[in-house]
Amino acid sequence: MKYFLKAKVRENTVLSEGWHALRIECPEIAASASPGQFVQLRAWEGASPLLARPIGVAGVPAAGEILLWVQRVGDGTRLITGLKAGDAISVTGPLGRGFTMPAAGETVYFAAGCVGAAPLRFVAERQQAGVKSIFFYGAGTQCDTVAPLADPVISGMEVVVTTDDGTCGEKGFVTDALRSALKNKKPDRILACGPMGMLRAVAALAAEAGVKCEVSMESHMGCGLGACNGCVVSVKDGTGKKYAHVCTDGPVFDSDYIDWEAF
Amino acid sequence: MKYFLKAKVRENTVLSEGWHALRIECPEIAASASPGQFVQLRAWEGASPLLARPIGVAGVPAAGEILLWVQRVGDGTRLITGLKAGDAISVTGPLGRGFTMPAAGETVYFAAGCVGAAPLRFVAERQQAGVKSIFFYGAGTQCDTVAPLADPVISGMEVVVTTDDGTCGEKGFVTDALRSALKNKKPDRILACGPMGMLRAVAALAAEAGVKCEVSMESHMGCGLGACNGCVVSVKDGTGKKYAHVCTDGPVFDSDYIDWEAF
Amino acid sequence: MSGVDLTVKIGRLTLKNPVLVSSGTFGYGREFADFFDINRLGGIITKAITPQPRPGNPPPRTVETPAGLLNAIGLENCGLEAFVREKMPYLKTLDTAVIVNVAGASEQDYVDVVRRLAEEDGVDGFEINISCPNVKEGGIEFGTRPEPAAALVGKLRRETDKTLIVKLSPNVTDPCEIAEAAEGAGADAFSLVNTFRGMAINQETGRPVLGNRIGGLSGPAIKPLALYQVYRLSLKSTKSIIGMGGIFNTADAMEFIYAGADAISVGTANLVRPTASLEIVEGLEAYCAARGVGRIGDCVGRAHE
Amino acid sequence: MSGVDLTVKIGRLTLKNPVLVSSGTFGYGREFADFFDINRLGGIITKAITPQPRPGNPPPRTVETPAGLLNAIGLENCGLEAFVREKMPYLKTLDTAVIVNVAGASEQDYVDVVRRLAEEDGVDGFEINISCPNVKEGGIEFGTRPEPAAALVGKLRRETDKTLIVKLSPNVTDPCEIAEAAEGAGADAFSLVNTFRGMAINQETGRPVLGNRIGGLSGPAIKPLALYQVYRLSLKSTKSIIGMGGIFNTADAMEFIYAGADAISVGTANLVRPTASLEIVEGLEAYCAARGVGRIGDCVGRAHE
Ligand SMILES: Cc1cc2nc3c(=O)[nH]c(=O)nc-3n(C[C@H](O)[C@H](O)[C@H](O)COP(=O)(O)OP(=O)(O)OC[C@H]3O[C@@H](n4cnc5c(N)ncnc54)[C@H](O)[C@@H]3O)c2cc1C
Ligand SMILES: Cc1cc2nc3c(=O)[nH]c(=O)nc-3n(C[C@H](O)[C@H](O)[C@H](O)COP(=O)(O)OP(=O)(O)OC[C@H]3O[C@@H](n4cnc5c(N)ncnc54)[C@H](O)[C@@H]3O)c2cc1C
Ligand SMILES: Cc1cc2nc3c(=O)[nH]c(=O)nc-3n(C[C@H](O)[C@H](O)[C@H](O)COP(=O)(O)O)c2cc1C
Ligand SMILES: Cc1cc2nc3c(=O)[nH]c(=O)nc-3n(C[C@H](O)[C@H](O)[C@H](O)COP(=O)(O)O)c2cc1C
Ligand code: FES
Ligand code: FES
Repeated sequence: MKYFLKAKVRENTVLSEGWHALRIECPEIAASASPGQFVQLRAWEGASPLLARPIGVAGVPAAGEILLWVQRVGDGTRLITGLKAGDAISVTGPLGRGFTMPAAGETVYFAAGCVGAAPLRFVAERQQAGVKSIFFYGAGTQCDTVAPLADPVISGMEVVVTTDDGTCGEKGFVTDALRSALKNKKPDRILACGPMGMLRAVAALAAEAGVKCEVSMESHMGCGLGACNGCVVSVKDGTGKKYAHVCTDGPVFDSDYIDWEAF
Repeated sequence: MKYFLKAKVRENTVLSEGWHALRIECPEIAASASPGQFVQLRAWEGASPLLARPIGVAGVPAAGEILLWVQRVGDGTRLITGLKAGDAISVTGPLGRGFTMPAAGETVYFAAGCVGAAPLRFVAERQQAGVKSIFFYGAGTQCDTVAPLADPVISGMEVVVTTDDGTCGEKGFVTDALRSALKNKKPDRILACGPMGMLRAVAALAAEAGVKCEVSMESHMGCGLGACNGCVVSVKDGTGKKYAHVCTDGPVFDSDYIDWEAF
Repeated sequence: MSGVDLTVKIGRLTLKNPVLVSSGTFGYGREFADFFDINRLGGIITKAITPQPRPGNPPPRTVETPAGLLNAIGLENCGLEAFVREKMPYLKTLDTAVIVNVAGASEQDYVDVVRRLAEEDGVDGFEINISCPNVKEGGIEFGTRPEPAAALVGKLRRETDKTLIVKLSPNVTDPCEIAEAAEGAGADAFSLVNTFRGMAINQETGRPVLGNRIGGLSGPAIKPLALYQVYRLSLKSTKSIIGMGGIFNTADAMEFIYAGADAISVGTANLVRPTASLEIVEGLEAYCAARGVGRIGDCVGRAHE
Repeated sequence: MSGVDLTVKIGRLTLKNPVLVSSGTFGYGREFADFFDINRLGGIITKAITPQPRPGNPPPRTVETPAGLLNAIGLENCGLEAFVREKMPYLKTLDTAVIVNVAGASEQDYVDVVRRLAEEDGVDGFEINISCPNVKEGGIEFGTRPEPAAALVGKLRRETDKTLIVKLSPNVTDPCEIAEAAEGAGADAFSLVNTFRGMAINQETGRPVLGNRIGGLSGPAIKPLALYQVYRLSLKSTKSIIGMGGIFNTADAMEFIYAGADAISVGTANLVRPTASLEIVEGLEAYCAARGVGRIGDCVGRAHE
């Protein structure tokens, strides 16, 4: 069941420059969302921006509310991150197909780039006892590591941080850290979310190591409901299918289903 | 000289529900604006609303700043009345042709409807000693009389208030009060600003009484500069001219120049 | 209820109210069933169906422009057989008009789809898409000249007694010429507008943003243009008109009805607010009730007076 | 300065930079002289001039739509003689290209204006407006079919050696056909787009908002549509192209240049920010300098690659 709700912002906290944590009151969605799913948000009247904005669910911090991590990049996210407690926001969700939840006894590597940590945080929040996991987190620079490192769910795990400029953790890409780790121990599954270049690199590492990998893909979203065919990514499968819908077939896909050469 | 300035809001006070007084820092315009002139305001990015909004100058309360009375009616005025002290606003002005300033010894009747009091307030502010004037003010209901009645410039004059519902002053239209006054004494000039229906009625009264009358007209404004020909009103003159530009020929016109039948 | 008569006739069909949802923006109906009872609508128009499945255009397929949406979906659809197998069973359960949008690269394509669906119970009418700006095979050659339009409509008319709606392109000098030809060949009604051809360019790379380079513009930006096309056609044609283009709320819908549309169709707004079409059904009823309008049909074309 | 070469050729004219201001939105130049030195522009295009004065259409003449402006000015202008007497003296003082927009109801009207101004020193070129959507006599019959367009341009070509720019209407199936005909008859350059025909209806009264009922849409709403028209024409024509439609900032201007425009023209934006055109002149220079582009001309048409 999907809902379209006029919801209310309970809290909007700046975690670091341009990176906000919003807690939104929407009991129906909080009750049914699973990790990797997303919501479509609209918090303005009028025609610009026109479409709602897709944001992954980062957790269910309390009964009846969802947590979102939103990074300000353009007009839509500027309006969303500008909301105050008590403000109204339309929320459609939960949408899409999420991550495979790791089973007890399994080892899982999370690979997160920047705000792509959000849906993986939700996996970790829901993770059952007996799962062994490492959270690989990459960002450009130190200030983008504040939010995830301060988060109680993520900081409760084994975390490996990389930054492009070396201002926090190891200098380098998250894939560098992941590559070393894969040499030591192959997990049962890699779950990844972040910029396209990173996902492609993670997918290549996973394929090389023969480890199952799921990636959360982005695309320009229209309806978010599988109705407009606007959100496709190129895929390869036996049946000759060329495109899959990020909003309903994904956003989480097996990494070897994606046609990485098309990007 | 006209200016296009990035100005700053010094103060925004709610005078009554939906009726704001804004003081805006723009020395060049404050130094040169004359009563009846207007400015074009834009206080938002993006394309909606598209055009700047015309607002009459209501006074120069202190060196370097102009006073505006803005009534919230749609999106543009909602954004303008939502500004806070320190916010930026683009101001183009001063624009248009204002009122004839009453000379010493003259008697003048002001006829104002609602926020149309604004430019007349500026006439009163600049009025020299020895002018006898009465300020006729009409509004729908009591709450729309708060702003003008509390204003030091207007309340320093003889004021006659009417409201449609009788909740303040006499019950009736401002033209009812004006009609009675014209029977007692004919002024040298009537200066009027307000809704179209009121202006038409004032013009008819003035014509009947043989009194000169100037009206401040409204129209959908484009450039405000005489460049787009968008803002015309129908006029009648000997030369067969059919339309005049509110932004440059007006907004203040002799009332017998306007072709009232065209409205 | 309010006692307002919202029913309208479109060709041979009577709709319970004038609110449809536009092809390509409402899937096959089921995608919106979680949000409201779609039987409340006057009808739904499906995504375009072609005889064979089509993968559609390479991404990106959409890009936002000021108050508008450019799309170049490329008629992605599951094809006629999968439609009958997978989508029809649900559509048959609906208690609202189901209009199938038909597209193709040749007359035969259109004929194949209409013939196959002509006897299907769940299909109430066809919207013949001769105006897709996004694929060479999108029927646009039927939509830009009167003769091919008439020939196509004539063929389809022989295949079905169901309501045939011809969807007109605004990307022509005079859509009325196409309409006149189609009317002569047996069209029952017209819908307009399809999207306006447009494009966006990446200001860093200088390259077109859309995978297909060119797309079609929809949304509030085109409302004034669409209104004019409806107004102009309704001056000339006596056939029913379904007006669309940028309808986001009740006021927009009334503008089209006053311009001469017998029914209206909600497109891009469905992507923005899944309940937009229902809000307009309720809004039209409230609009009429508040103004003492007994029959929505009495408002049609008032702008011409 | 930055060393970026911003000069461009439009027909027989060399402009100091590719930024013009569009007819009807910049008056006769002087209206903007308080705000900036208009000699900084590549050129200005005047309001349409007709042989006789025209009062224009009844108000309201403009109405805002989502991200757009509908206008139906109706070619209000002071007429040819008053133009020469009252506007030319100022225009002659300018050190930037002055292009006169010419309109009329008949071939003779256009010929009269061009002939009279052909020898005037202050006039550098003509923009032949065969695309005004707002008046029956606005030359639109010359803009919708190739033959009358060619005949008109041929006549005007014989009157002047100055640059003849033909302003194309987007309200046709294929502006390139008109362009081809005009090119054959001697046009030096094309400008596009003029406004798109549209309308707005008052949702309370059901009547058209504009005094003229129908108007032309400009502003950001039409940018994707205008871009496409420029892109498409530049695929076919080798003549210079002045692109316009919804250009509000440097990024918009670059989109048109990448689409194939040699120069661009700022219209509705002048009404919104009197300094918009100057900001774009400065912005283009900064854009090129930041990216190491030595000549703005090198960017023209990159979207076609
Ligand atoms: C399934 C899904 C889940 C997402 N989850 C999150 C999340 O949890 N937190 C979060 O902050 N963001 C998330 N995003 C990305 C977010 O949707 C975009 O950043 C947002 O839509 C941009 O909107 P805007 O109006 O602020 O920027 P725009 O004005 O639309 O664009 C500004 C800039 O951002 C780029 N951009 C626009 N859309 C995207 C996109 N989808 N991906 C990458 N870049 C884009 C544009 O190209 C442009 O350069 C998610 C996206 C998807 C598809
Ligand atoms: C020369 C001049 C001076 C003015 N001075 C003042 C002033 O001092 N204080 C003030 O509050 N207002 C003044 N106005 C009116 C003001 O410009 C409009 O109220 C404003 O532009 C409306 O913009 P909006 O976006 O808020 O409303 P819109 O969304 O544009 O319109 C909302 C509603 O207001 C109506 N409306 C829009 N424009 C006007 C208009 N020009 N006149 C009347 N109704 C309109 C619309 O029809 C609509 O019903 C002046 C207008 C002019 C032409
Ligand atoms: C994403 C998308 C897909 C569309 N697909 C189709 C289609 O398959 N067939 C068709 O006739 N029109 C299609 N259209 C056009 C719409 O049905 C409608 O005519 C157009 O969008 C204008 O209405 P709007 O502004 O309300 O969206 C599509 C439009 C959009 C935005
Ligand atoms: C108020 C107004 C008046 C116009 N007058 C003319 C005119 O006289 N002649 C002409 O060729 N185009 C005229 N145009 C069209 C513009 O020159 C331009 O082609 C169009 O507005 C698209 O550009 P824009 O979106 O940047 O405004 C006018 C446009 C506006 C908005
Ligand atoms: S966003 Fe509409 S189908 Fe995916
Ligand atoms: S508003 Fe442009 S001429 Fe008056």
